[in-house]
Amino acid sequence: MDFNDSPEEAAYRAKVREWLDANATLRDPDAPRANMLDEAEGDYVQKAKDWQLTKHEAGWACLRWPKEFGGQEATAMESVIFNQEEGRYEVPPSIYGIGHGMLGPTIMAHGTDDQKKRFLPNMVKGDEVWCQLFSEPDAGSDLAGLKTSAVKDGDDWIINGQKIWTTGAQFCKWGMLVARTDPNAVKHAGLTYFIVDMEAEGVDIRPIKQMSGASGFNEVFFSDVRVPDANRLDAVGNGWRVAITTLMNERSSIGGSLGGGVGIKDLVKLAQGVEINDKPAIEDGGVRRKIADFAVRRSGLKYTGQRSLSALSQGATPGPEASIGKLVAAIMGLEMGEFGMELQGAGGILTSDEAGADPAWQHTYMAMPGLRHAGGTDEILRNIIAERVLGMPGEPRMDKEKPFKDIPSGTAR
Amino acid sequence: MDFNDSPEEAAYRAKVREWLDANATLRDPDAPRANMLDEAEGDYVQKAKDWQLTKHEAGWACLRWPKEFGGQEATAMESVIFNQEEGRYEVPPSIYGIGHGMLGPTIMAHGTDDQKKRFLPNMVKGDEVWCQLFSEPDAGSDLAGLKTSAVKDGDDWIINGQKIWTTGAQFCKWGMLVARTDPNAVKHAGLTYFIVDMEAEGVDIRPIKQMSGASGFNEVFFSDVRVPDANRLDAVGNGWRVAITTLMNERSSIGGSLGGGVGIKDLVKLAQGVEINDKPAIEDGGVRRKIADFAVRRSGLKYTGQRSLSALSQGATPGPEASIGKLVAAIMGLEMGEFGMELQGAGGILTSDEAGADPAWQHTYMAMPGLRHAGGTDEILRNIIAERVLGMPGEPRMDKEKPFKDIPSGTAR
Amino acid sequence: MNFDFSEEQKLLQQTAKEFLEENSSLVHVREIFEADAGYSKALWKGAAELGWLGVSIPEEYGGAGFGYLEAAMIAGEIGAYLAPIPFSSTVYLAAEAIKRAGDDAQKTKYLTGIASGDLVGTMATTEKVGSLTEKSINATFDGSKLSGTKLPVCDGDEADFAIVLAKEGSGLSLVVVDLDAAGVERKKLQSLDPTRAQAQLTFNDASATRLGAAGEGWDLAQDVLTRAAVLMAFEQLGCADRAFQITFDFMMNRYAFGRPIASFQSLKHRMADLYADREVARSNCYWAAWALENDHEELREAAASAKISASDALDHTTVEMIQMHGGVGYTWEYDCHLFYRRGKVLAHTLGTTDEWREKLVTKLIEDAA
Amino acid sequence: MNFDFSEEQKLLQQTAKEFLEENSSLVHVREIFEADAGYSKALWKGAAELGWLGVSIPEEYGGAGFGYLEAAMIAGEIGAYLAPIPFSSTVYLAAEAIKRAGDDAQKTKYLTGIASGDLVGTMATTEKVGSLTEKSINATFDGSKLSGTKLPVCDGDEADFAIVLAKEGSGLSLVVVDLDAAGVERKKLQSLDPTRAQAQLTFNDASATRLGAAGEGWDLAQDVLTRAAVLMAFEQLGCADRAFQITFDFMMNRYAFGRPIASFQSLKHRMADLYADREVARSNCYWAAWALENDHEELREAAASAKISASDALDHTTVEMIQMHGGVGYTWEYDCHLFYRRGKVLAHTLGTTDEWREKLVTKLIEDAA
Repeated sequence: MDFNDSPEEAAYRAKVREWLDANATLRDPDAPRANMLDEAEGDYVQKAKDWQLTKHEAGWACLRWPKEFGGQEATAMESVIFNQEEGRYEVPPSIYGIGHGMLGPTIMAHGTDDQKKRFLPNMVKGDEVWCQLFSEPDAGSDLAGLKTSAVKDGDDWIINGQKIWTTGAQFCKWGMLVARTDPNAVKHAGLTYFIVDMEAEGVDIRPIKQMSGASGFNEVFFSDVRVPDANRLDAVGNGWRVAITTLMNERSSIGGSLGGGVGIKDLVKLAQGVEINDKPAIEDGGVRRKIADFAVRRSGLKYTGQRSLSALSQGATPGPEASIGKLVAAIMGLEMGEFGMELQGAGGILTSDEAGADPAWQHTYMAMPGLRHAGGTDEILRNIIAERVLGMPGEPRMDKEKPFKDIPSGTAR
Repeated sequence: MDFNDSPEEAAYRAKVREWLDANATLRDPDAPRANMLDEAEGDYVQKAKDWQLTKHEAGWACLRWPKEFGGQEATAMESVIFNQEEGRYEVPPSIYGIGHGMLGPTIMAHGTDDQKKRFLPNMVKGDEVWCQLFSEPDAGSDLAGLKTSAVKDGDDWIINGQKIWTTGAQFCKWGMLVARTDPNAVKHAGLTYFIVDMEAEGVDIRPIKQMSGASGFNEVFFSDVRVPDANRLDAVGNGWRVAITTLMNERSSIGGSLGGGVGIKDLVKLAQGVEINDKPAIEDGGVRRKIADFAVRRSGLKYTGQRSLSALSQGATPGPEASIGKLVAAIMGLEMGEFGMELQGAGGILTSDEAGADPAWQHTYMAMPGLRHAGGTDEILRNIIAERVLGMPGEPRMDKEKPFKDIPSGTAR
Repeated sequence: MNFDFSEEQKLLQQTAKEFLEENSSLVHVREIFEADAGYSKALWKGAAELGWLGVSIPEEYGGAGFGYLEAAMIAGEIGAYLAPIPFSSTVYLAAEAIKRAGDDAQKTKYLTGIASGDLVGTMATTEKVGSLTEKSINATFDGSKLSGTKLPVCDGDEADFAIVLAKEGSGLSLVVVDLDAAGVERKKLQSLDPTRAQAQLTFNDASATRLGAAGEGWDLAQDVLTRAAVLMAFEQLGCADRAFQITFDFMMNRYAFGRPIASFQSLKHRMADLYADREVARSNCYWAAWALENDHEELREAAASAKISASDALDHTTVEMIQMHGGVGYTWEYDCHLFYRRGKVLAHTLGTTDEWREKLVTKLIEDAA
Repeated sequence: MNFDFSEEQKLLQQTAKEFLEENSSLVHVREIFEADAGYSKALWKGAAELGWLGVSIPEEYGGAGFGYLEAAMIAGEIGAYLAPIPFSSTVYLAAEAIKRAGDDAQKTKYLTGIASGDLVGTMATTEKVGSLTEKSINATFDGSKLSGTKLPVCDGDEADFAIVLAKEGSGLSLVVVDLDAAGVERKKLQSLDPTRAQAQLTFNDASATRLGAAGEGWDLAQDVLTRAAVLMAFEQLGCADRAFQITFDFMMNRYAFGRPIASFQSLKHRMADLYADREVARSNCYWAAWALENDHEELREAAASAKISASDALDHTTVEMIQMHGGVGYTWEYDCHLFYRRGKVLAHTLGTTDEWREKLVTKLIEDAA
């Protein structure tokens, strides 16, 4: 039982570091990192494209992909090692996660040769950024309840409807969209999968303002948008099967950082700095035990990540333990934010630090409800753990046998 | 807004006290009360019968019942006042709660004139004690899934099967039993309600030992037990409707004490007596705040009871708030027991007090799982609150349309 | 017994509800919120006209002369409609402090001004982050001049006067200070809910008059906070009730997998738990209202119990409100976050929940002795 | 990297599982439980024969000479099968204390005796209810004789010797005492789980020898407790895993309303939460095992984290085990309460969960400085 690289892994890591040292600057590890839910600002898109091109030219892009599409056919562990090391440097935030992790593999699995050739190499190079257009206002956890329609018109399809929670839509060239092509078919059978030009006429992108005030996502409205049939992925009516491929590739939390910007050390520091009943809060037994409980969960999540990584390193698929990560982290983050506010007494509700308050806790309290939804709600994660990991029976289904148009869905008006 | 009796209530209370003073002894209010889950011991059955007869002869029995069956036609509030006052005296534990509160009213609603005449006056007098035979090993929360069979044989019915969680079966003369008379009918339609002589041949009563070691309930086995058709209540196949009448009369928690024998004062005393890190635990901030949280819930439950009582006093039916009582109390009791054990450190697991440990907390910890099941599990109570109080939709039903015999139920072997 | 509000009191509540439904819509709340406008002058004027501001101010000072039970009824609706007005600061705190400790001149000036809607008041106790204690007070009062800094002060940027806790000699006193006077500096502080805006107040030899006796400031302030906590608990409960109702309505009308999401058992059970939380809180609130109205010896215990359970129920409800709404629940556009923000701010107003727990357990230990 | 147990270690675990499946059935556990028999002599003999008792005792003293990872594998199965034997007292505590601080004579006598199955050992620290601190120790050792009272001592009624924490001069020392010697009085104490029986030990000038240096007893005891906590956490995790599995199997096979109760969403979600609890605990246990095996500086933090999360996961699991079983769950006849009792006793063994929280936070504060 150890945390050390195998000799092969160590050699690969050294090679990665050598290249990164030559091409990027080490980050100050104590400097605060941007909150994962905050919107990246400024000209980061161009910077991200430049960095992707640099990696591509040096052979460090899309490490896991087949060489024929521009990848390196590296092992999963090599890819993790690259990501770990890259994370230590000042590099632009990636805008390719969804494309490289989910959409590229979907095209590989379901695309025609022409589609693969047209789209994949550009995706690696990075001059075309991709987004995913699945969720709708009336189809969130129940994704297959989507209503955006695609109607055949000659060699084109005409798309109408609304998608939501689309990350990065504002700078993307392509989107992968699931639409309903047959409302008379049963729910999962009437769907088809398309590649849509985000710059086409009739595509309207509007940022969604979150409750915290940040805007990381978009709504995308489609009004008579034409998509050539050549950009249909897989057969008409096969959209759900294709979408499943995409979702199966949804990147797991391995190596990713979870939770807001606040940590156990911050909590200790806060408790040392504020007073409860004229004594430092850190001397209060209840405060102490609560900090211990947060620390235990935090380390439990950290080493859960290590266990997944270890499975990868051993050539296995990470076990189901990885699925608990976001569920536990988001709830804990919410509790930590609330606790940090409580410790500050009346001052806990202040948003800026001008009065000696530390607003990081409040920011966490405002951000965590979003994390509890993004990429699957707590409830969906618990369903997944219960049904897929543990094997408990699914819910009774009311939406399996009727034509989709006869199933109530979304919000009754 | 006040807690005072109305003039009529005050007068009634005075009358009750006068009679109780003359016929019973006041209890020491600081003396510990028997745990509601402990089995009453010794010759309490005879004492309870004697006390019931005394009340009956003086006109204090079955206060709410019609006079024709031996009751007094008193108001709900008068009945509560009598119970409150009676609770202040040294009287035997009642063994008539189920009979007087649930079964008597069921006979009134569904019995023939002969049945009413034969059974009700004796029930008031108290020489015949009654029990309820509904639950089965395979039919607990899903009561209508019961399998005990009743087959017509001439003028008799032959009963076979097993009932469980029967309080007081060992000293009862009569039991009210729901049995399945038609396994080919749909689940709720094949049931019939009977009055069973508990001393009949083929009735076998065995105490159930609970995890705490106490035995408050019984299993009752029926082997070819004959019940005359004259003791059938209401029509064949109408059993579920009759059972609902019984359950609707299940006494609410009004005026009843909830939770184990431990209270907030006990907790304060314990925390004053044990040390955490060489200081009295009561000085520990976390301990203090936890005690406050228990106190808040305890008072919330207490005044929830007062609100229900107030509704009664005003002639209204108590509101849905009463349904939270046991749910909140049992979970809180469990937490209090656990907390009291934790405070005692290594000594918290000791069962007797010989080593300076206070085992009351452990007893509570062992008793509360039972309270979380008795009279409806936490889950059933949450269903009731969500569906009946709040009006949320029921669960999808898998057991409504098929013949009962084709529905899986109980434990697969 | 009649452990409930009277028909007249319930009628007053109904009237308040109808008025606020009309005049404190969530659209209006959002206007004030997004403009960072402090409070709704229009709504304040309406509240004054309905007599709410003087609800428990004696008639001789222009008030309605009602008791606390009537105030509790209004407070509940203020909470339900997230009314963007300095009601709690003015009515629960400032008016209460003046009523309990003011001399005739102070009562005439401030109570009359409050009842008419001309004066907005507040109370300023805390000076820094952490819990409020006697030792944490550094502001000073020399008999006529007040110096020091107070933060956060709810409605401090908008109020006309403040009741301030300050050192006087070796003890603490409560003083009244007009906030437009010389030597008073106000600074708005950014906070979680701009419709319950916070400020920093700095006093440099500002003219002030003492409220009550010298050295009795701490006990007076605690007394006022205790009484205010009862009304605040009703405000929180009203807020929780409405957040719950909005969530419930959403769940009944939102379909997923061919079913209303209200039919999913895990959500139903959580709604049942929220219901239980609120009933526990409601019962404690009733107890506290009774104790307040009757000036009963159980007031300290009852007020703390009401505040704690109402804060917890409201926190729990607003967190679940967002979660039950799914993705839209955390958008700016939906109203969930207005309740989430307001709920948290109310939990931190008049002392945090942990501070009330400390007060309650202190009382329980005294009682157990 | 390979942050996992090796194939050999997993094989050892599988062997342990098979042996205990056969020799520590719940029927057997119940026999010991109902007879209040202390422990199963037969099972103890079997464990000795398999080399478990000397799993991490050096070969020169008759042990298997394995490391802690192997001990952890066995501990997990001991927990899963509620093995009614003094394994933790003897192996995690007594053997570890002797190994770390004993002189040659002590090692030869006690380690050899343990490895062969001839000696049962335990450690006795606490003397009263409440938390264990240096000041709470009143037993005394004068260099050769031990006096004082210890309670509760797990397996104290059955053990052949005990490691005892006692005052020596102005400090504390650990001493070894044979429990059949003159001046030792044992009294069995009734406790929650008779298969992990507790006792009171009273010493009146009982002969004892010091373990390690005078005055180092507290640090030594803490060191032993820390190491023992890692193995105990694996025992607890194993217990939680099996309690979960039994519950899961029950739910899949129990039908209500025409459906397996495992299909009810509120129960499914609670099972998912139990799963998450155990994975958090498991990951902390792995970390602690790694730190123990490598004597890493993170050991104190990792051991406390493992013990806390395993205790919480086990408590949570056994409470839900009873609840998910419905009415039968709280009968004597069903096995749920055996897990409920054992779980709680393990949470109180080697210090309660709150005591470990205190240790962890102390370390966190040190690290943050």
